[in-house]
Amino acid sequence: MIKILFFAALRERLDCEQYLLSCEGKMLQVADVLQQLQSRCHTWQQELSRSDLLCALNQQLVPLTASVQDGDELAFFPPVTGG
Amino acid sequence: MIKILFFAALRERLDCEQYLLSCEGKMLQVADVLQQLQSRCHTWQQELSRSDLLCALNQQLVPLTASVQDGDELAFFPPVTGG
Amino acid sequence: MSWRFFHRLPVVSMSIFIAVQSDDFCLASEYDKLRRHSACGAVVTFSGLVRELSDNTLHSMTLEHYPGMTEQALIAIAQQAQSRWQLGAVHIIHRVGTLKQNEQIVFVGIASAHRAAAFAACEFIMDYLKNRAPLWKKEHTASGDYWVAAKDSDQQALARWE
Amino acid sequence: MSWRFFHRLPVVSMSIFIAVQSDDFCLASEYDKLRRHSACGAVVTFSGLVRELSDNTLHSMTLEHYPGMTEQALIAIAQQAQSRWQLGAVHIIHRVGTLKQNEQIVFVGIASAHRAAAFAACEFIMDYLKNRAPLWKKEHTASGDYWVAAKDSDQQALARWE
Repeated sequence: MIKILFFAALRERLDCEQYLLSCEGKMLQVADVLQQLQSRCHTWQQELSRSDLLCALNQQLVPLTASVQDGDELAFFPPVTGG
Repeated sequence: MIKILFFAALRERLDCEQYLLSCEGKMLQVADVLQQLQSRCHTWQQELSRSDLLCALNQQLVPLTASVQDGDELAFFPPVTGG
Repeated sequence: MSWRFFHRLPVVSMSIFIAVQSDDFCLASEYDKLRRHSACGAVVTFSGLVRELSDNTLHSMTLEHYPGMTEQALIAIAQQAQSRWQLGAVHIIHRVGTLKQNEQIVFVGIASAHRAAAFAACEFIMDYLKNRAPLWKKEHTASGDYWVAAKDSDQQALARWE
Repeated sequence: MSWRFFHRLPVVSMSIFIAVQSDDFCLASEYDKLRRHSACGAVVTFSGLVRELSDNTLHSMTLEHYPGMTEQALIAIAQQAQSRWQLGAVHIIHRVGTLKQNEQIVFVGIASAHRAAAFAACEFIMDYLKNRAPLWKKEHTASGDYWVAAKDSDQQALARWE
């Protein structure tokens, strides 16, 4: 399983904090996971296609080409606005 | 009279805090005053010829070409080291 | 949660202190710790506060964060600063949860032997924190709740460090 | 002696506070005044401390100044900063007289709507103060008393602002 987290405006728009995805032992790229999530519905399609979407793999910022495997924690979120 | 003040290392080397100079109603440049002071003795000659000497006229930094007149407060001091 | 690290270098000791907390912090007590570094003649602090909106309608704001990742991101930023400048101490505190008008949001404090390093490191940390630490602000105003949009100026601020 | 000025600008009020004093100052109370500027989300402070010499022989130092001119020079520097950046408040405190190891020498505090302005103004003021304010340090060490020599690096620091 891959644990997927959503934060802030994205979490609200998807109405989802956490999502579990089975990767069936396959080696995936973040982009593949994103595609699976986008296919869920129109809202997910739209929200997860934004060009400013950020992605963290095991709590480190990564590009969409990063590889994901069983047990990983993946997070998607909008541009950060702390400070 | 022109009131002349010396500060810090310069004050110590000249062994003088304050010096009164009569300008006899003449309009002088700071450089003229400096020359009169330098002529006092070898030590004053040496200490007041340093290229890093700073000058303030009525508490504002000025170049040696500034004009001085009766009642002015003139100060000479080494590069500042506050902060 | 908060982290402390102490490294002992040949000449000066270097410490990093990171905290992500809902509680308020006390600038004076952070400063007292920073100025204890006897080889450090310069202490620079930055504090970020909740400020009025231009139309004066802000009630409060809520800071959401990614627990765990926020702390790691702040540690990584502090370590980057430490590798660029010779610093005695780096303290970063970021608050989360709901904050009112004029409350403190973030503190960055640097102790260094030299003021140029202290200023640069403090501004570097704020510029990176604004772009890399997983924190999000939601403003609660008279006309509703709005997520704050990221600013281009914050992204541009990184350019000078690259 | 200390001076306070208040200007009222169309949008924000601007205040300048300058003090040259032998007494110690309290960073926390300066900060509390700076953060009262409700339109200012950023407060940057700089504190300069008496630090150890590399050979560890410093007993204390004495700061001599040119009474009257020092205050005027600091006001002029604060006003220059104010004309370059939009600032809510500028506080400068400089101590004179004899100071021991780890004592506070100088404080510069800036409140501004934007952090970049607050950082720049604070560093600008320190760079100008180091080169323009009539203050001189004499170090009292185990081997005697020495006037501190002006540093080239302080003079070079001005270049970026010109």
